[in-house]
Amino acid sequence: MRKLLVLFLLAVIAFSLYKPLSTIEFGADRMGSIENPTTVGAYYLSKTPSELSVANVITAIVVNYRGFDTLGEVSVLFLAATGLGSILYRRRKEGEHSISISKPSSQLLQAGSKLIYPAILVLGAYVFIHGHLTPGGGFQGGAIIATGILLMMMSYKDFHLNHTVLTWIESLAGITFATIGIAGLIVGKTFLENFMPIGTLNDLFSGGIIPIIYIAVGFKVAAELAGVLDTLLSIKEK
Amino acid sequence: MENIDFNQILSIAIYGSAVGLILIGLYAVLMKKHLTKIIIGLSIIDAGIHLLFIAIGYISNGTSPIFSEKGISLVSEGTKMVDPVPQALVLTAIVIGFGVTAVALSLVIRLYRHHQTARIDQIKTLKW
Amino acid sequence: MVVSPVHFIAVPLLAAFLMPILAKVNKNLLRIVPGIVLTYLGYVSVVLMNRVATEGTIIEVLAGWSAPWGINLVYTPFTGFLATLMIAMSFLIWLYSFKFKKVDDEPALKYFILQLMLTTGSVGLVLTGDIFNFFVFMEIIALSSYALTAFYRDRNGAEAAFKYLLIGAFASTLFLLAIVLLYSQVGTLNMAEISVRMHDVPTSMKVSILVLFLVGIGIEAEMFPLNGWAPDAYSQAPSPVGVAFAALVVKAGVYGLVRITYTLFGIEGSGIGPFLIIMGGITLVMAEITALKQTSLKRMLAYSSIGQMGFVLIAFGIGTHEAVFGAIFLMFNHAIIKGLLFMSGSYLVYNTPNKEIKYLSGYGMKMPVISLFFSLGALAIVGLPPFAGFWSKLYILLAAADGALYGLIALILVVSIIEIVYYFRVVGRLYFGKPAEGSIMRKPTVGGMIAMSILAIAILVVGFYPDIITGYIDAAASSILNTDEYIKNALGAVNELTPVENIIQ
Amino acid sequence: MILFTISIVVLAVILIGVAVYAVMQKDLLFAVIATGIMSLILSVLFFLMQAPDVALTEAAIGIALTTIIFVITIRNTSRREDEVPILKESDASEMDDKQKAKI
Amino acid sequence: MGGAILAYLAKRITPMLSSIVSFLAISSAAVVFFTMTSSTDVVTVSVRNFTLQFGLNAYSWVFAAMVMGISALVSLYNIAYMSGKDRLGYFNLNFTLAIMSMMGIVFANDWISFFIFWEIMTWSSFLIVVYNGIDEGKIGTKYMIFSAVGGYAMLMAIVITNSQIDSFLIADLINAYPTFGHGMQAMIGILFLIGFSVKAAVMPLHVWAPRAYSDSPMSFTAIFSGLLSKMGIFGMAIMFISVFSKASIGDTFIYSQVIAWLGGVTAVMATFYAVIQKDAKRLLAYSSIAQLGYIVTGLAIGTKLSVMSALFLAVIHALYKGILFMAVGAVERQAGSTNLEQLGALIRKMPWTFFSALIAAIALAGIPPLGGFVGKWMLYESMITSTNPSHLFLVILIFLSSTAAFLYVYRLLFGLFLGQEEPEWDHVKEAPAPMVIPMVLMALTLILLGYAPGLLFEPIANGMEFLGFENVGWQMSSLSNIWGDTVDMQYVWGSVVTLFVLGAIFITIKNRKSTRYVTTKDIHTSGEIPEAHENLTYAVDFYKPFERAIEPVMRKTMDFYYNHFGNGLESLFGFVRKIYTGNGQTYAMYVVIFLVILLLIGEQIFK
Repeated sequence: MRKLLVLFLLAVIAFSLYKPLSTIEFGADRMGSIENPTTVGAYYLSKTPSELSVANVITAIVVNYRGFDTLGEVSVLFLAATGLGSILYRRRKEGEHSISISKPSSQLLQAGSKLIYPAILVLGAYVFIHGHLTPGGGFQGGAIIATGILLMMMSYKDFHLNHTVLTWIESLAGITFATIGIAGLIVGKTFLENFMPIGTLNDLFSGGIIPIIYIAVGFKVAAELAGVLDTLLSIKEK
Repeated sequence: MENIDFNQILSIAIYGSAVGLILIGLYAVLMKKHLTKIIIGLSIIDAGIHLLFIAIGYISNGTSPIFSEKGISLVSEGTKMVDPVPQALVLTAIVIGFGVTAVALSLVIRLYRHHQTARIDQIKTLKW
Repeated sequence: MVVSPVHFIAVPLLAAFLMPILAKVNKNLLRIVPGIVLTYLGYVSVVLMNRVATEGTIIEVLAGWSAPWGINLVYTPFTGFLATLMIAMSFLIWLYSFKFKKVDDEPALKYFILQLMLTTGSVGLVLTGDIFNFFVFMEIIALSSYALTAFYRDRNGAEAAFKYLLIGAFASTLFLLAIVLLYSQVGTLNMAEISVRMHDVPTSMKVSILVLFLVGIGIEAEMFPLNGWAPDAYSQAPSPVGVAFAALVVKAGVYGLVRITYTLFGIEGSGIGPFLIIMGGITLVMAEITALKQTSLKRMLAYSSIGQMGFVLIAFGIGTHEAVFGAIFLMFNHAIIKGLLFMSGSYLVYNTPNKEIKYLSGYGMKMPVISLFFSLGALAIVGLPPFAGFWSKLYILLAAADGALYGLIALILVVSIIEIVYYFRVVGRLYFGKPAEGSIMRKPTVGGMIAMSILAIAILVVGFYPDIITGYIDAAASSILNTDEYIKNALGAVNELTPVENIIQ
Repeated sequence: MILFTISIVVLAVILIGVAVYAVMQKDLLFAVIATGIMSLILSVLFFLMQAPDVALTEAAIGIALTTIIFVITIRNTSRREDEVPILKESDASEMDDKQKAKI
Repeated sequence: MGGAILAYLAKRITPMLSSIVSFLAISSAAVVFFTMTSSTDVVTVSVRNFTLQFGLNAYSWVFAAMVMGISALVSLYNIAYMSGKDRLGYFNLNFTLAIMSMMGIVFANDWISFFIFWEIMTWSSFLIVVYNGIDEGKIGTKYMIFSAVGGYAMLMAIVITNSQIDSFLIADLINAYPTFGHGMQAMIGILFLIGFSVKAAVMPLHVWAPRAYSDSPMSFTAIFSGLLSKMGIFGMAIMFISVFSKASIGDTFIYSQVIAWLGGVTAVMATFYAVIQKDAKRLLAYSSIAQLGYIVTGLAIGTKLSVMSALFLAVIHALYKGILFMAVGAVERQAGSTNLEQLGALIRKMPWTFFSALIAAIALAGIPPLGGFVGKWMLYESMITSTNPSHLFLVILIFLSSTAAFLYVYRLLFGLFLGQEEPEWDHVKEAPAPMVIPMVLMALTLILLGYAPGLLFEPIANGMEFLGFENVGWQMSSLSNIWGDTVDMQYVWGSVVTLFVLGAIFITIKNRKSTRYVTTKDIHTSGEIPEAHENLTYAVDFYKPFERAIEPVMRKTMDFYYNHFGNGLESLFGFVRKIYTGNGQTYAMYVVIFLVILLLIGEQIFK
């Protein structure tokens, strides 16, 4: 009975979604011309190389045009980490240590992880440092680094993150982001506005504050995700 | 071969799979009793919407919105770049979705600790 | 550095990021920092409110890209009023919870961060002029609310938080879906720009988008069939968080509903007005009926809160200047009165099993001040003169009468009677009989007393002299109703996309 | 173009199939792994649709991190969806108290 | 006048920490009031887009004087009555607020301030009703529900009025009322009448009154029944005389008739209930309702004479019911009980109390020399001379009830003060001076008004002229009847007072004789010694035969229906709230169902 009802509801939703979607032609150009933009997308494409000198338009959007969103997004992750900590917090008694849930892993995995771990970290760093040039950026790089840390946590039972360091990284990165934003206000421009030389397109040092912010975001995301994983992994097994 | 409308097929495939993901996710949320399964359902819905958004930004034969060495010249050549805005937004949405999933799962762990079950119909001490 | 609306978001975020480090330095700093931040923001609000009253709407351009290209913050009299209200309430909540969890070290630190982020999210949501940014702030509110609801690590807290999360995830999903469809049609995310381009969107598409938005934001605004999460979350969250829900989260939800229906779609001529009236009416009736049967005080307050939101929806649905005035006034009143009720109520039921009302007999003698505050709140919220709640109710009724909606007036008044019954049951019980043996009264903290006193004084002052606030509310009501003005201000002169002259036909 | 179309269609079909499997599978571990595979396919689709940034994000977050936190959750709760609750609600509360006492 | 209002407003911030403060506040306000009545300026307070007006006119002066005079006396009584009870601050705050708000109602020139003070009066009196904490506050809740129904009906009428004429002024409504359509006239009229009827305890809306009156502290009940209920009368008079009479007669006639009959029925039923009560407080409570019934009838008939009689009765009723409640309060405080079957023979222990109660009782029963007689006389006369034949039946009802009133008045006096003396009550002493003085003063006022009713007719006549009657005649101390004869009160007074004094002496002596040597425990019935706990005084089953006679009428009270209605609603609500099942998935289902419904019908409702 319930199943029938749900299927009926789903059918109606499918139909109602189909109707509007059928009017949106797949692959059609809705942006308008770049020379005379009628949508924000086209405008961003037309302005990014000249005004910001950033090769990756998406980075430009994420960090600059819609940098405010990213600030919020970073806050969401920060909140998730904080909330997770508060939800899963348990008072520890004397002599009780958090135990990683993973069973001792094989020698092969341990050796492999040790080998790969630095490589992953470097890859992550590369991804967010070159965020304004190539695909990728702070979020992707941060996530990759977190994955590397995860690998280590899974392979080595006694691999522990230093919480103080994590907190410092996380906070400092967040503060950097916010401070750069406020610095824009201080120098007489608007919040998060670029106040540094933009350099030339496709240069590593181009795009003004964009790479700096993205690197801060990278560190922050990495620290937060690692924190989340650490909290989850250190749950005492039932 | 010429009279096959690729766009038609593509639109059915992409929109269809996006809507399909949304519906499958919804089904899981509404019918499955296990909390973890419900959250899987939620993340499937999210995935469907992300796919839909990217599909809406896509332009046939477009390129990714990254300027290569040739730089601005690409624009004038007539090759189009796909709309970058949906991509930026989906990027944000994915990260936010991850945050929500993490919090949700931590709640599942907590609920399991308290109730010794993860079935949603067993967890209703608060009602009326 | 000139005071500007972006301080509302940047400063608390900076503080929130700073707080984990500060906690390593000194634990007490963490309790103080939110107070300092909120005091500063209070100062900012005062300055900006004065500026907006003299110079009109303030537009804050972010990242150097003016609308519609970048995100901007729009500080109209309406959004400014709400932001000021939220900051003030957050400050009081901070005072109230200053000693919160004194013994418990680590999560207490997180509590202050979460609470600060909740404030940031709500204020940001109100101020932003961009629909996707709106979504991001909605998520900030949601995540901090989930974490705060489950803050007491007991089974019920987690259960309430999970329900909230499940429904809240629906809200954000539907909202995102609506943004997807909207973007495909108008190609922009700025709300003013969307409003301009909305005329070209085909009707069926428009309706689909509207429905998705309505359901998504209706969940946050506690519209009837969508509000299953609300009573659980209200009643299981720590009491300062309950206050925050009533004063910030719901207000943000209602703001969103209003912004979307009024500015994006336009309320005149569409069926949105009657729809809001009907949904508000159903919400009101259902919530009050359920509240009547509650045995737990906090749950009762929660349902009552939902009912008040239904009332606000009705008023916004009527849509005349007078009605919107009443609605905003009611939002203000609801924030301060429900704040007082939650604060004093949670002291009353602090040690009673299950927070049940029936154990409250005779508390009026043992906790005279707290009981007095609670009674004051109860009198005010049911709209008895001369307290604050009366004026808002009066204005909404006047607006309904002007629209010849006599049935609606009767409905509102009948529901008010139900409201009176359950509130006065509690008040009667407070002043009756002897308290049960061994019931331990919890002594309120100094900060809590100050916060409650301020709220009580506010209720009395607004009740006796409503003109202290009506000027601001009038301006707010005009600003929400005047969509053209909003568009003109938000898009400004430097609009290459749609020249301003074309917007104002 | 043909290749592009075919690959997208094939991927879309697999995508749906994997999603259905994820929902229907009673063993949650498999379901979660299916979700991971779904993310992988999604990531490829994003890449094909000229969204490398999103693809990278989906790969890093969707495939690795989300899957991992799901796995951790399953480790901490129950693995099978159709598990019969061992305890009734009243017992659960007692159990809860005992647990609290223990900790 | 502004000074007076300021004085009342200033009182609010006075911390009412003792009864004395409240007495001082009220009496000083009274002094201010009586010395400053000559000025007639209007105080306006503006709130956003409308102004609140306060001012005094000839009509409201009557009520203002009544409120101020009586409440000043009662607050003096209050000092002694409440001494030794806890939470005095709480009580006195509300006590003062209630009195202040009554003044506010009387002064109000517009409906908003009228309503504001009306509601303040309601909730402050509610807080006093729950003060004693009897019956888990259920009575208080019931009172509040009915008051809310009334208050909100009034509020609805007010806002509708405003939507029609864009003004809140009472005067504007009076002028504009005839221009409304029939439906509008009916709606506004009925809503206002419901609002006022609740406070005036007219029949179907009276169920809150008996318990609320009897359960609150007596010093407040004196105000509650004497003055608070008169606010309903105050409003009703405005409606009937000023508002309705100017409208086309066809419609309003019906309301007036309905209300008149309701008033009559109220009077009869409440009198019957009063007769069978065993508790003095309860008895007086029902009696109040009955008396209010007369007044309402008088107003509703709407002729010059009947309105005059109603207003006259209203003032007199405030006086004598105030005395009676205070007397019962004094007994309660001194003897610790108000049960008519247990108490007795307090006459020698509390002579002053008895004296005032006796005067009040005579006035209540309408026995000639006192004010009650004058009022009732005029009421009968107005009904008999009325052009409407149905009033002849009405007069029978009223007559029936006032005859029955003798019964309960006698029972009250007998049960409390006369009858057999019992050792149990030997310790009872006369009440302290602050309690006795107000009672005696008010009793003397009653006598004075009986002697010279014209003292009261003058302001009432002025007030009625203000309301819209023309040439309201009155004489200082005589009444004229339909046949043109005049009855000079001096002669009536002279002749009756002799009889009365003789009778009083006779009764006293008789009672002394019969009670001197016998106590309850000494009664022997047929040689059997009754059980010790069996109370066999006359006061038990006093009106048993009468009770039996009226039993069929009483069996199902209105209360019964209301309770059933309430219970039914509650169980319906209990069913409805099952929607919140507690299952998160179900909530999610609601969301999806709602979404689907909107998607399906969206095109129709949103254009």
